[in-house]
Amino acid sequence: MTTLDNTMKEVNDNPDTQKKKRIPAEVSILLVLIGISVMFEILGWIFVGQSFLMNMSRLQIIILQVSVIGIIAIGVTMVIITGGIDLSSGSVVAMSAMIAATFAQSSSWPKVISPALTDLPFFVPLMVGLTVGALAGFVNGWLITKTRIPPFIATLGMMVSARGVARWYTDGSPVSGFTNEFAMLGNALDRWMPVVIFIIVAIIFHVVMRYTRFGKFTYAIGANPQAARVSGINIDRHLIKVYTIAGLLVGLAAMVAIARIKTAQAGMGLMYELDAIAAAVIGGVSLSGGRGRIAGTVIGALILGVMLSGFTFLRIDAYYQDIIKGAIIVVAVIIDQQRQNKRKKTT
Amino acid sequence: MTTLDNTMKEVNDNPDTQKKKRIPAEVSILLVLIGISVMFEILGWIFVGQSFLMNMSRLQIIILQVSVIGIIAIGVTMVIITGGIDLSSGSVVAMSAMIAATFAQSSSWPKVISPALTDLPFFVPLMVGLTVGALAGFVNGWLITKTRIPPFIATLGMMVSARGVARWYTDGSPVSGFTNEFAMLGNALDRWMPVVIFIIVAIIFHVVMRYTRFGKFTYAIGANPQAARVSGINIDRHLIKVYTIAGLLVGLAAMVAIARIKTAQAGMGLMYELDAIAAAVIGGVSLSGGRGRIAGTVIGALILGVMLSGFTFLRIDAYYQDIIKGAIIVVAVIIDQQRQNKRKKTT
Amino acid sequence: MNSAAVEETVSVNGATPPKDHSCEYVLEVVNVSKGFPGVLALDDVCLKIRPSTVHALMGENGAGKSTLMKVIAGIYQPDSGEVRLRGEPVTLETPLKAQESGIAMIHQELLLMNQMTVAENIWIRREPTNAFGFIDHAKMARMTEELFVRLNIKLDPEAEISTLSVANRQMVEIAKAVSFNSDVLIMDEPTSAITETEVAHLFEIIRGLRKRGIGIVYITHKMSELFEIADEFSVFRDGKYIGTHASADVTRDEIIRMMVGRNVDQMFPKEDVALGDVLLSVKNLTLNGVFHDVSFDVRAGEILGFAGLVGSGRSNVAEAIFGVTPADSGTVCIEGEEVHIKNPNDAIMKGMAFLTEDRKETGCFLSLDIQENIQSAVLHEHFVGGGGFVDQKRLNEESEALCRKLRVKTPNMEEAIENLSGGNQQKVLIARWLLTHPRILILDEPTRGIDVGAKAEIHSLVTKLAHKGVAVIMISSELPEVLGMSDRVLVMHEGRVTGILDRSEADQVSVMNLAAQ
Amino acid sequence: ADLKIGVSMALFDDNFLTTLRNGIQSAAKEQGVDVQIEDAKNGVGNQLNQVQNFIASGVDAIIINPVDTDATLSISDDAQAAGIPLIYVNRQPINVDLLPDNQAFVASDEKVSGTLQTQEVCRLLNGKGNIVVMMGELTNQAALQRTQDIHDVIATPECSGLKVVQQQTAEWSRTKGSDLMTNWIAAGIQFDAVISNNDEMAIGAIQALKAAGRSMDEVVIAGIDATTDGLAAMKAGELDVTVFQSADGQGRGAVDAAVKLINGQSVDRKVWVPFELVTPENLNDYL
Ligand SMILES: Nc1ncnc2c1ncn2[C@@H]1O[C@H](COP(=O)(O)OP(=O)(O)OP(=O)(O)O)[C@@H](O)[C@H]1O
Ligand SMILES: Nc1ncnc2c1ncn2[C@@H]1O[C@H](COP(=O)(O)OP(=O)(O)OP(=O)(O)O)[C@@H](O)[C@H]1O
Ligand SMILES: [Mg+2]
Ligand SMILES: [Mg+2]
Repeated sequence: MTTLDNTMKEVNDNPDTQKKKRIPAEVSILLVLIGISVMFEILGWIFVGQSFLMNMSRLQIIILQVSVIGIIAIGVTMVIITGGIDLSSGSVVAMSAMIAATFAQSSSWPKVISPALTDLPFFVPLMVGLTVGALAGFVNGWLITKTRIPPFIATLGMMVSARGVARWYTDGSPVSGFTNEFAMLGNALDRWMPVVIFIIVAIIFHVVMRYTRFGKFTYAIGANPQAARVSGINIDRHLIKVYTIAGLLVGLAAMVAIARIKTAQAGMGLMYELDAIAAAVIGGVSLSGGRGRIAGTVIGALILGVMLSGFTFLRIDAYYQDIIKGAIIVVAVIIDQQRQNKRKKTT
Repeated sequence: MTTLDNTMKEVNDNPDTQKKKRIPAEVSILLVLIGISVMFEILGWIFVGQSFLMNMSRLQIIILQVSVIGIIAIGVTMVIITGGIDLSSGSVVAMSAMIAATFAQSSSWPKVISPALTDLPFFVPLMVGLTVGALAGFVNGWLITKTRIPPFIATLGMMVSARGVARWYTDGSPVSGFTNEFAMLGNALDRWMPVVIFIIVAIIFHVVMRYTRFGKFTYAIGANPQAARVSGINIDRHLIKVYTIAGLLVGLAAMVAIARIKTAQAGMGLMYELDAIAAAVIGGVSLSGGRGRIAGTVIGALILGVMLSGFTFLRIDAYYQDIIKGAIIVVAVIIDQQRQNKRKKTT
Repeated sequence: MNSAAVEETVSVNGATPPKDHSCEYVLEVVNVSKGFPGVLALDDVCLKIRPSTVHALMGENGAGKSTLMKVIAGIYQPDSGEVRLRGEPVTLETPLKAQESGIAMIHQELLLMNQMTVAENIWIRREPTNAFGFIDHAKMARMTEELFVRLNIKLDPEAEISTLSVANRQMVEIAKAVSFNSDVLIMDEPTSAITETEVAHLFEIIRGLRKRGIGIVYITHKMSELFEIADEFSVFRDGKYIGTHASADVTRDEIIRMMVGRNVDQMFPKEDVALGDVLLSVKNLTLNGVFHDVSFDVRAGEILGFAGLVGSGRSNVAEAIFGVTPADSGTVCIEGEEVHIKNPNDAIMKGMAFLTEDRKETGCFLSLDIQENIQSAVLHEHFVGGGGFVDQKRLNEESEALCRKLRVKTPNMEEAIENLSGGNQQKVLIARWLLTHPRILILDEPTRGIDVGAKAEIHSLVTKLAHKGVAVIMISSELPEVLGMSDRVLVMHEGRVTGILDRSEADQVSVMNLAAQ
Repeated sequence: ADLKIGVSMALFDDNFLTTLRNGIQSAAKEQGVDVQIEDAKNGVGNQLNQVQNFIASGVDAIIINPVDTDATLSISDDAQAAGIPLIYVNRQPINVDLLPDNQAFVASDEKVSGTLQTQEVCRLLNGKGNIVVMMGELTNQAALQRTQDIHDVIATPECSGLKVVQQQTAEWSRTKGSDLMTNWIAAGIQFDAVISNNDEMAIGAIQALKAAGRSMDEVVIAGIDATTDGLAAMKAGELDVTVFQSADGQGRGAVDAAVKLINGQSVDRKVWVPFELVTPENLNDYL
């Protein structure tokens, strides 16, 4: 199969032919994104008589609605690159959100949960949210490295437990009535704030993954843990770091989400983990580890956003939306794979 | 000729060491099950003043409530052993259920969906359900083998699409009013029917996986697909078979489920895929493929069932139930792993 | 590691001053024992390595050589005993600690991050960083190139490992190990995946390192290498230390006797077999861009050797015939009848068997046990009854008989193949194909990583099979093996057959001439 | 041109909301209005996105079935900023008393549902007995309110003989309701009535009770919603009490209000569609 097929490829290790290979893998998935957008544009003119893309508020909502998933997906990307998986993101969003929200309420709100904790500066709930997320991530990482259970199980356990904590924390009642200061996190800059945070996080982790040892270790562990170990990398320590950071990003995503929608609910974040994983995988991150880039994940998230907005734009029946969405996820990955194969063959 | 004698001796099995090795891997997970049950038994006497286990109707409900998940988990076990994953089970339950249910209605019901299709013999809806499930599985397998996209993505796509089909099929309205004959599938034998079906399916696939070529191929592909191919195994064809059978079992589970609760709803089966995967992994099936047994999965499913019933029995708050459930999933796998390691060391 | 330390490791390409030799031994292993479930892999062994010395380790498969090296490299912890560096006892809890103490190792199995580039693999954890702590990729590429220039390796530092051939991957491992500039360099069968040219190249590198005062531990199963490169050697048998000698003082037969505890009469027990009809006939087989116009015949009872340099396309031809990667054009006939083999299953049905060259990638089912590994290729056969049920009892008996014949060293047949030594894994895979009772047997590097004793056994087995009328194709990068075993030798160069020599006319020179053109 | 109304439902997979949705659809058809119905899948974020997408597409009015009734401020603000009329349906938004002129709320008053249900149970039990309560999803306002109603009724003097012996969630689902009831029976819990936050869980309870061989006459079962399955169960003599909430009426009411607001007519800030108690006596009116 793969390796056997590979045998054919490298007929000569001629450095010239190799230079051509440097087209980043993200190009093909970027083309998928463009393809989907153009398709909606054309269909828009035909069926709705409107432009899909030439509409500032639609462009905003496209990015806005994937910012939260996008921030999570960046952490998930790192986790997947190490060869792991994180199923807990959605529930941890809810847990961080519920706990932090009780520190974000304004005293003028009729249903204050902890009256002693109202009108706090915005960084208090923010820190609480980040800490809760990071802690959940740390527990994931600790379980995976110290007890050697598969990441799937550790994070599945966290998924179930964190949801329980989110429900238990306020007995299931939603928490709203945030201070204006806190709400800015999701609404400042004429509502572009979540997008700005998403972009900053993406750039930071793009740099981290490409230009720091932290990034190289992450790839190395995913590519071949044994080789990483004999190269002197402390795998356990590094994995704990990666899961903790992923958790921190989930906490951040939760803060952005509740600041934007101005409420925290125990049921929120449902299936976010799957959307985040889908964004990463559509963006070319390999579930077997060792391969993938932040830029790809960002594009993957945008594909999901374009799809969501496009469906509403074309007024496709909600029933069909799901059917088509499933198909598009599959087709996007197929196209990406096919293009990558072709590129490999032609070099 | 000393070495020759030595080596002969070594192959010439020392019966003692061999006997020790033959303790099946399921023993350790069985002990976890017993441990959890005993824990509930003790807590029961302390806090509720009742026996947990010495209660026929509780035993029935424990097995009953995991029968549906259990049937799914058997298919999922095979899929995981090949090195794949199936995220679509829950949604395919809903899709099979909705479609088959319209063939199972009694003409005496006030809201019949297709009046032409009422009062049919029970095997008609049954066959429809099985076929829909198998078809979904076939599509999964076909996508995975022919387009080479990861199983995670193929089945994620199916998960989203099948849910859409389930909703679209009757515009989201539930379908009830089944013929008595069909309802027997979930209620005959004094309500033991689902359990009986679960046990039969488990035995069949236990035999298939251990004693037939089909089973051996499944393990080989999971252990090393390239080596399997060189050994003359037609991987694509076999994988398609495995996914189709897994889908068929999902269809069967759906039929049992709707016959038992006497209604089919588009929202049913939510998260079943995760419960099924959890049952398999708790039961010792390795997510990296090539390792695992049906018996383990059955025990894993029972652990989930005991937990559910135990919580209600102890009247634990719903909030805490989730928190504890997550922890128990993790702890069960940790204990299993630790015991297996120890057993390896002592032999 | 800080960037100053990186600077230091980089400077290997310059004129490094020789190491300080104040101690007689750089490395001493004292009374080390190490057990695994069911095996005592090391039983109270000792080993002393001098600086500026190539010290070979010899021993049968499973003698404990790799295990000892892994103890020294900090991968395994010994159950008892100690390791001393320059006379000082050290505890090497992690590979990192061993590296920092000046021990580098090339592992028996390739241990590279396949999805990463050559440079990233070599400098992992030691990447050069700029003033802001960010990795300086340009400098890393430069360092790699300098290292490659010094070692005379021609590879693109930016190439991804997964695109390299096994031989080139091995060269990357070698370069990586050298780059540590360590006091002790362990090489566990570095030549098992490379051909004569690369071996010569490696030996040049080793001689250079020896001059700089490094103590080199060199594990090999190839006798010729021992005499060519090693100054002294130690022998292990069944986890026990047997003795150390200067390689100039002993003969080949003496070493073999020390290793296996008995005489091995004949390395290449070639018998003259009356050749039968043509069993396999290949005409103008072509896989575009890989090999072209390959034609040859093999008769019943004949052993056809394939010789050539690494990458000459021998394995690809075998893969094409067996249907792993079917050829684009050309014909294959079995007993004069044209066959269309589209996948390995077709090939097996036609009575072919194919031992692949990469044990780990295309051979072993690591998570399965020995029995299951042996039986994977016969599940289409008479062992399977109606309903797909397998006749397990008969299969197990036959598998066990084969294991006994091949002297597979294992506590029992339910042992996971993962826990066997490389050589024993190889024997299990040979057993897999013997169980299919093939008419045509293709062996790609059948004795890679196999000890002398076992090698002789495999050779005699192949001869016996030929005697029974099996047609054998044997691809090997070990020229003596090809020359010793073959009735005829087919030589390939860059995807083309450059000649087919009869046993009588084939020798080192004639084959190498054709192979290098 | 046709009027365009965007509708965002909290959840499609809910029998009651499905009826409501169908009500919106048929009312829209009758009035010649073009509706686009989206599924927020119980996510506040999804709902906000859908509203913003509607605004971007330029609809004439928006109907919202809120996921979270506390999270309606941003939605109201967005709609107001865009000058688009907005109708909340079925679930009461927290800012219901602050709604601007072109926004309204159409629903039935949840304070009534649980009250009607429990009062009837109280009447059937003559004010004395043990009750088990099956709650809907704990994050759901209706579940909390209906459960609160139960306790409020029990607190009244005439029903003070009622006692809640068990109260757990079965998450609106029939399977979970059946499993929960079986577990209660197995635990030997004694009760005279089951009060369930909806019909589905009540039917689950009935199935479990029947399986355990309990006679349906000796226990009072009460649900809410009067779904088809629920009414069938009542006809079979199994379900004793249910409460009809006119999902269809709410759907129609929402479309009517939206059309009025589009046409510049004024609408009451709260439009109540009444709850109705259903018992075997008046069952035939609802079949
Ligand atoms: N991780 C392990 N678990 C169990 N047994 C092991 C393990 N590693 C090695 N062994 C056993 O220890 C013994 C020594 O193995 P080792 O790999 O050191 O042999 P070797 O001398 O390197 O052989 P070869 O020449 O085949 O590489 C063998 O019997 C092997 O089966
Ligand atoms: N794993 C691999 N990935 C990519 N290309 C490979 C790989 N292995 C070999 N090649 C390339 O395929 C061509 C033919 O290799 P092949 O393995 O058939 O040669 P060979 O003569 O058998 O050499 P070897 O002794 O290494 O097996 C060569 O150009 C080689 O570089
Ligand atoms: Mg070794
Ligand atoms: Mg080869």
